[in-house]
Amino acid sequence: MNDPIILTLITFIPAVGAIVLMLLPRNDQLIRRAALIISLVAFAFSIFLPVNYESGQSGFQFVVDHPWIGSAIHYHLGADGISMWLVLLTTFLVPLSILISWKSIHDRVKEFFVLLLLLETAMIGVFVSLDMFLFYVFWEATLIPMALLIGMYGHDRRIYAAVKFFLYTMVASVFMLAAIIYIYTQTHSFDYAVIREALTGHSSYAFSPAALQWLFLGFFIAFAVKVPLFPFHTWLPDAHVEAPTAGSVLLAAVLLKMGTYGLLRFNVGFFPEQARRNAPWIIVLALIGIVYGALVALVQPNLKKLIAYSSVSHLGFVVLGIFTFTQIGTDGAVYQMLNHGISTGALFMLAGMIYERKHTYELNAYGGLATPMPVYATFFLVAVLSSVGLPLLNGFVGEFLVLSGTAQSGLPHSIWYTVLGTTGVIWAAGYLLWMYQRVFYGPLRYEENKHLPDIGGREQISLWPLMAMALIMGVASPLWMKSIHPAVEQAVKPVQQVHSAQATSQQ
Amino acid sequence: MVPLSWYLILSAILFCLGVSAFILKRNIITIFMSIELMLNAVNLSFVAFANYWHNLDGQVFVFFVMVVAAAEAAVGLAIIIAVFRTRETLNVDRVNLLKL
Amino acid sequence: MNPISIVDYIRILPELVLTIFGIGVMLIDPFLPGKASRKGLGVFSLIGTLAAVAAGFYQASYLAANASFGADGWFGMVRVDSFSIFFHILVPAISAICILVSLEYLDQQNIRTGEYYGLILFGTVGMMLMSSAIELVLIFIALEISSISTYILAGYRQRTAASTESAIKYFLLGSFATAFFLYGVAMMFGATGSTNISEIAKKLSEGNLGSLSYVAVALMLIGLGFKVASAPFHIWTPDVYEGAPAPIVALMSTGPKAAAFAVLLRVLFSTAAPGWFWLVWISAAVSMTLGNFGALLQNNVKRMLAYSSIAHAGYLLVAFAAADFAASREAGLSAAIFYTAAYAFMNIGAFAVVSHLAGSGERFTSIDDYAGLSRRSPLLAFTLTIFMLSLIGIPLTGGFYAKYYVFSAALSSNLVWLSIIGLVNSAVAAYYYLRLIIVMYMREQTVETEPVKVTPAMGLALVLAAIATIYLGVAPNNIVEYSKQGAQNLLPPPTQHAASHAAQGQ
Amino acid sequence: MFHQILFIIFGAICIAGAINLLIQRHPINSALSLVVVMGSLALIYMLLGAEFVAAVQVIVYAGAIMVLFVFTIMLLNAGVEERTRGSRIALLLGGTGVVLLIGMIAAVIFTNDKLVGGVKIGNLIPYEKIDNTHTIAGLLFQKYLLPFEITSVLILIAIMGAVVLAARRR
Amino acid sequence: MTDNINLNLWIIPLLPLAGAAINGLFGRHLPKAVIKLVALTFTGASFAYAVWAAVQGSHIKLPHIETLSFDWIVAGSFHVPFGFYLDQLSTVMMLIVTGVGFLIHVYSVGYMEHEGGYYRFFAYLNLFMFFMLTLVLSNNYLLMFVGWEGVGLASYLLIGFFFLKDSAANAGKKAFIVNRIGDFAFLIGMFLIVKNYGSLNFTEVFNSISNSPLEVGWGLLTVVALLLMFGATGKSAQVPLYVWLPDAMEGPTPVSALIHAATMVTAGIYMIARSHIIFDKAPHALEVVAVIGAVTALFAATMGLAQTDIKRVLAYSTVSQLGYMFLACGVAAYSAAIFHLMTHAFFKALLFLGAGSVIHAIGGEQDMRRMGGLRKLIPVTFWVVTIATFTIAGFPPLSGFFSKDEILWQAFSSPHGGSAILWIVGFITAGLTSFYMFRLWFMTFFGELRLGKADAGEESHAAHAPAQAQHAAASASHGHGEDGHGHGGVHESPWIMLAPLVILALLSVGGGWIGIPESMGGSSSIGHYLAPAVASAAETPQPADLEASEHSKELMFAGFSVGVAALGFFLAWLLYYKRPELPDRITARIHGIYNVVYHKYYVDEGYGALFVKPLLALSTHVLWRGVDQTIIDGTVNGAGSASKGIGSELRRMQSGNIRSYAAWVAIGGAAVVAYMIWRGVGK
Repeated sequence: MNDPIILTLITFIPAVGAIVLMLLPRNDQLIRRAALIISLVAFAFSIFLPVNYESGQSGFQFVVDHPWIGSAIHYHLGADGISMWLVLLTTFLVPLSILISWKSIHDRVKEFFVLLLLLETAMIGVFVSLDMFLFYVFWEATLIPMALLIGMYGHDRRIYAAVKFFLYTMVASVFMLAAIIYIYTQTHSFDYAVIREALTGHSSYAFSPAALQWLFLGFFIAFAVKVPLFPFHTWLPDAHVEAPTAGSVLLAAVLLKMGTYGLLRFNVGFFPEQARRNAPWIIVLALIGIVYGALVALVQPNLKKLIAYSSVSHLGFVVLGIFTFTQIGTDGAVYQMLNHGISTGALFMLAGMIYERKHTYELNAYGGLATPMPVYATFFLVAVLSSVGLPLLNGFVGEFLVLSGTAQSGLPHSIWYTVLGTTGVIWAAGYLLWMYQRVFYGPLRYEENKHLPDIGGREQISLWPLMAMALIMGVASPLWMKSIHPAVEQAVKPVQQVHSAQATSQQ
Repeated sequence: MVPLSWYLILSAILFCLGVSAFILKRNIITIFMSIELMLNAVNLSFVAFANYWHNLDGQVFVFFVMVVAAAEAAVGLAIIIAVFRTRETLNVDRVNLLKL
Repeated sequence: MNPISIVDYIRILPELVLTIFGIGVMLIDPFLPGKASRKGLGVFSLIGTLAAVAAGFYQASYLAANASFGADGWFGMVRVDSFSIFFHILVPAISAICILVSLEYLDQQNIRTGEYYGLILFGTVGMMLMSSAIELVLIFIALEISSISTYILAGYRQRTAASTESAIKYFLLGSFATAFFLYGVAMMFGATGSTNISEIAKKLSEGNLGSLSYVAVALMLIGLGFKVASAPFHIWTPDVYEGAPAPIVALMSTGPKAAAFAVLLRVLFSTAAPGWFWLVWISAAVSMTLGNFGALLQNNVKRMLAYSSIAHAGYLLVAFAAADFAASREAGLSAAIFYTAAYAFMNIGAFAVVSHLAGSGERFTSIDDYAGLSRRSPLLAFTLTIFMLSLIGIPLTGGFYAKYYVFSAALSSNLVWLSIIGLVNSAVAAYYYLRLIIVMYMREQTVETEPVKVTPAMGLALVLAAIATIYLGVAPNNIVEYSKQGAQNLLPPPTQHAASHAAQGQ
Repeated sequence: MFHQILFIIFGAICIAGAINLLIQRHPINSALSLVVVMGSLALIYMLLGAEFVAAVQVIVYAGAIMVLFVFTIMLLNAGVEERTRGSRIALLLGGTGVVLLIGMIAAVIFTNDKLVGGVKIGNLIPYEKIDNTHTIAGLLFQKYLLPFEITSVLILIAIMGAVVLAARRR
Repeated sequence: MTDNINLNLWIIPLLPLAGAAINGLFGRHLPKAVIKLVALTFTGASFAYAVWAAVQGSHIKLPHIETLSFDWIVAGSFHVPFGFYLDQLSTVMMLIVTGVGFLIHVYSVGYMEHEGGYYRFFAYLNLFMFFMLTLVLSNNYLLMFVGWEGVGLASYLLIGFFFLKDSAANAGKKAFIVNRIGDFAFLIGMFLIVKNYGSLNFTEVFNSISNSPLEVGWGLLTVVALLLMFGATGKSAQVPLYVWLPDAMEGPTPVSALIHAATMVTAGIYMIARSHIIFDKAPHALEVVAVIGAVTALFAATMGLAQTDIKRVLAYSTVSQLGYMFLACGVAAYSAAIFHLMTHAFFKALLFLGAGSVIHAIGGEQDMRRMGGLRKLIPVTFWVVTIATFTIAGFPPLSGFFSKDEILWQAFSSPHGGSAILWIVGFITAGLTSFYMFRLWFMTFFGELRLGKADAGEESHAAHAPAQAQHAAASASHGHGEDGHGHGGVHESPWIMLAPLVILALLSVGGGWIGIPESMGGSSSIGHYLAPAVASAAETPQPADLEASEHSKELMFAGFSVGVAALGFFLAWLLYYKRPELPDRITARIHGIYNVVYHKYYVDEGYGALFVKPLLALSTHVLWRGVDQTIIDGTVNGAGSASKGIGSELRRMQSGNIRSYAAWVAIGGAAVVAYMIWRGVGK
């Protein structure tokens, strides 16, 4: 038993904590505190990862591997530069989500925090699983707590939204399950590395190109829905609008990343050739997502819907970056995943704060809030700017690298992809600033808003870490990049090789 | 000498008449009788095959079928009585409370 | 010379135990006052079922000690191998949970007859025999024992129209199907001259199959297809389940069904029956589709679960189809065996909740009656959620692993389309199972229902079923292993059969 | 030849009885038609050398079971069948199904000459002629002992069922 | 001449940032005095440090490059450091930014005295300084882009400083978005640079490019150059992206002076000058730059003719002057551009501050039609504005004369696309500039004060009125606006405001003397100073014999310029002093054209109708309601209801009738048997 236990700890502390919560008496305050402590403990443990991570190394670290069911299914965890940061993002955001739900959740408090912690375990599990079966287990396991969070604590149309969220994802993941099982039946393994070896063609397993294409699509559809990529995105606005704040935060910040993470880890990792071949239309979808999401966000009358559509747009960048298969673009995509988690997480938290006060997300109900709530307005502005991609804040680094990578990718018409993608920066400024203006600037539109209390200490405490991260990540990206880089290199290298092979064969 | 197929055809005809009766009759008791008819048809096949194979297992089988048929009859008629008590009718077309 | 050795009695030990307890019930019942609750009897029969489970385990250990135990006994009537022992443990366990659920139910419905438990016990005898019988005569009789006892139990609330209607429908259609099965047996006898599975297998594998044997298989498929509620012979299921008493539905949707699948496995695989592949394929596809789409619109939970059971029969048949290929025969068979167990626990758990909530006269079986259940009884809501998730096929539940196992077998033999149909179906199915979860957790109570108080017995039943469901999802190793052994036992000794099938597949 | 004539006669009676069962609208008439079928079958069993089965057929089936039927008909005072429309699907599908079934089974039986068509049966095998019942008894109490004993459970169930369902409750 | 000396250039931008951080984070709880102190100290220190660095810079070899020990972005071989770059160009820019910036800070202390959000204002202003200094000091395009975007942000915040006014908020947003459109091109330009040169560091990129041959057609370099130029048109308010600048006047006047006149808007010029190596290799791009500059100069000047808002006149004037600088860049006369940039920074800042002083004095009124006769009332302001006006009009020996003249001369004579047409356009613009500036001068300071009088012009341009009324209402109701000082009577501004004016006036007068061309006996020292940084590599030294004739020609052209400036002065005098009723008659005569000009050629409206409205309509009706809700969700929900439909159809099997169930079994059974027979026979 020399396996490092750290990943297991991080993954299951929240779940164990959830069980503890279940056993605690129904004392709301006690439960809140306990939940916060548990999540902080998980976060504290996760700090261990980057501290002890050997960033020069590619490949997975902190690996645990035990047989679980039969000989094929293993309890196999590991983290590389990509997943480690996503784990950290998760553990980082959950305590904040708990803080943000401190007061807004007052009914069925226990269930809420239990679900939240279970969700955390599942999300972390998704990122650290190196066994496809285990991955799928965690993948699906995120579904239930999230759907329940939306459905139990959401707003008016919560049930519709929860069902839509659940079914959309469920239907899509079924295809991934089929693909996973099919691969298993051919390779008799669920192990990431083994499958990768088998699929990338250095072994005796014979997968026909057609089979590979179908498998690729099977994975792709599951992840594309999760991302969500146009045209599979319509569950997102509904889910966000109805979800409670913490749900929205985690949904946007982490759950969507599962999709992009999957695309990178599996679609690109397993199927370099197919990824290459399918890249043009996927990129087109991503670009449509960027522009489309932004344009639709522009005209949303509802704050959360607007942020939701902005996520569609932002995640388009991530997908774009991944499918450029350039080191720089994919680096940027990974970074952008983290950024989006921070900035959109902050936006949703801020939206939740105003909702607590006014119980509406309609932009029309606001206007001129900068006067009664200056501190809030300032935080909001920073979040908006981070989302807009202002240099020195986090969003810019990712977007720049992604677009730069797009320009460099050897794909045909890559320059036009770049141009279209870059329009995203204009749109983002448009819809976010317009939203900001409608909420905060101008004369106070409603007299009763005059006495809205500004945000208090707890709320500030939950926002400061995000603000700080937005700035640090905007200024000191190499801290992250040095571990992301080797991992990405490993992911995209086969694709680049495929590409160069094709190039040479064409000559 | 009677060819085996004659017995089998007779059996098949009886079986299918039983099926038809099941489908066409309205009275529950009659429907139940048509099941008995089907079982009889099966028995005929068994006996014929037993003869054909010179194997008495077929006849033993028939014996067991009869036992089962008797048990079924007892239970079936009890159920029919219970139905009649709750519905006051023996017409199957009126026993359609549960549907869709 | 006594040709019947003591080992032969061990071969039917669980059945014997149950029969003795059943007779005990019959003997005690008359001495109880007419109006008295039959809870004591229930506990007595519960002990019986547990004893039967223990006997099953004893058989397992006995088999592990002496391999010869797995040979045919009772003049080639029964064979107690891993396959049968699997069901010898599963079926009484199901009955035990069913009895636990019934303890309270009978009082609630004001049923004061001990025959109820007797029928369950005797029915269980039939179901267990179905799995160990290797002679069509015994299979037939066992089948009838289990069927007839469930016919009666279905009509047990004989003063309600729904219950009697359920019974008569079940009875008439069941007998109708039995006649087909029997006709098939006759044809098989005609084609092979024997009613013993091994003999038949030998004859069939010798080749020179007349089309009579095909007709025989077809007719038996009709009969057994009816028993397992697979399309197009599923049609009785919703009506019967809706009308029958809820604990009985719990039983008959699991126990007899598992047993019937066991028989189907014996009949199709131990005999190496020919030609059925596409039938099963189509039946699987149609069952899944009809079941799931039919369930979409149901507002009655029992009826919804009935449709769901049709769908699950479909999933199970996928494993059958997969097992037709040499490459995935063992996987397919063990998947099928595993599935029966997984399905049994999640479904019986679900019906346990349904029966608990139904209240006296089973008035509250509509989905709306479940609104706000999470507030009224978190335990019920939570366990029902587990069962629903398992029925959907969410990981870490038995339902998921079973489904995964089935589809992995199917994909190993390249049954891609069937798998896709199945997986898409399971996604569709998520909708109606989810509806129940939604109603419990996300809606507020609107209908005034009876207060729910979970009695210890009910709690135990729920927890057991839930634990079993989770266990099968989290650590299915042992069960999978056992089902694999069962699968190997099921197959006839290797002959040229494999070759002939390999040629036949797709 | 004699056998054939007898078979044709009793076969025809069987079919006629079955058809009569179908077309009679009063259950009692149907029941009587069924008795006729069973009786003729018993004779056909005799033709096949199955005396034991023939006897049991008369005693159990025609005797016990049919009496039970008639008794129930009387008990419930069942009258002439109503002409309800019922289900048209039943007629349509069922009719087709039945026609198909009979046609196909017949086709199999006739086309399967290899197996059955050519074999003429009816010549009773000597040892069976001598002690058919005896042999059956032997089978029943040795090879078929377990099923035989298990049948008792079945019958017990049937009794319980009848008691539970038909008895008027206290 | 040591090279390894470390100037710690990062301190220069970081000082204002520290000020911004202190004021921004804690300013709410600090007394005003501390806020002022912090703001002034940090900018002042920055200025002082910049001067020191400039002095040091003269001792070391330029360009001097410093990189901080940690990178900003690393992705594989692609590095972006936090690196600073000091050469002659950035020295000049740095000094302008810190110097003018400091002065304006000082001015603001007085100007903003009575406004709410004092700390906010200074935090923003300091933040702006930080970004602007980052912009001019960075050693790579990306860090430059940081400043580029950052000044945009600061501009957004400062324009929208009076956010209670919708117009201010709108203007801020418009500025940011229009700038973003330019940035979009800038970004793509950078992507192309990274793609082709693998780096964004000036040294590396320029080294690679200077080795490549002159591009004859429309190749990569031209494209890159055009993209960069398009980026510059956004920041420097050139056609077609100038539209944000006039609206930006919603911001407090010091902001207009600092950001929208002296510094930020010149970032585009700086960027082109900085990238001159690229432009030099792409003559087509240069041509485009020149044309855009010329067009903007003229176009904006005409719009300036008809404006009545004092700040808007100055805004158009700024656009027009920036056009000059663009024009200079377009003929590869970068040092001329930077020279004009510098003088413009002085006199335009002065003009704005002066205008601010005027506005301050008369209680927030900005409409020139209501001013007049202020000469006596606010004499100091009058005099400094007078200096500035004469400077911008180009009268010698004021600084504007030298710098503008240099541009005009280069436009004509530059070997890189100089032409008579460009000169004529510039020449006409000079006339127009003179005219509208003196119009402003006369209207403001001469005649009689018309404050509070509704004049005829007001009604004839009623279209404008509601907007203004709205401003007034918005400001009045919240006591937060610029005119909320609440002390009656016209009064001179306090000395803390006047002192910077005076200093700027001195600079306006004398600032040009460092660039007196050789033809006028000067040494053109700024040109020589900047030469190492911006001299075009392709620039061929002019033959000595040609120089003499060139000099005389240059003098002649200078004469023309002065002449046309004088003509402008005369016309303005005639129309707005001598016969003030004439303008109305003339406008009535040419009502159509006047209206067009008055409404700024309807460009804003055109953009609105062409882009904004269709885009919003498209997004709402086609994309959101159409694609999202109808098509995609419709499909999804349709699939759902279709499933239910199928379900309800399938349920009809379940008729509840036993006989029909049996029939199903029978038909199913028949099918099964049929299939098996077929199998059996086929066997």
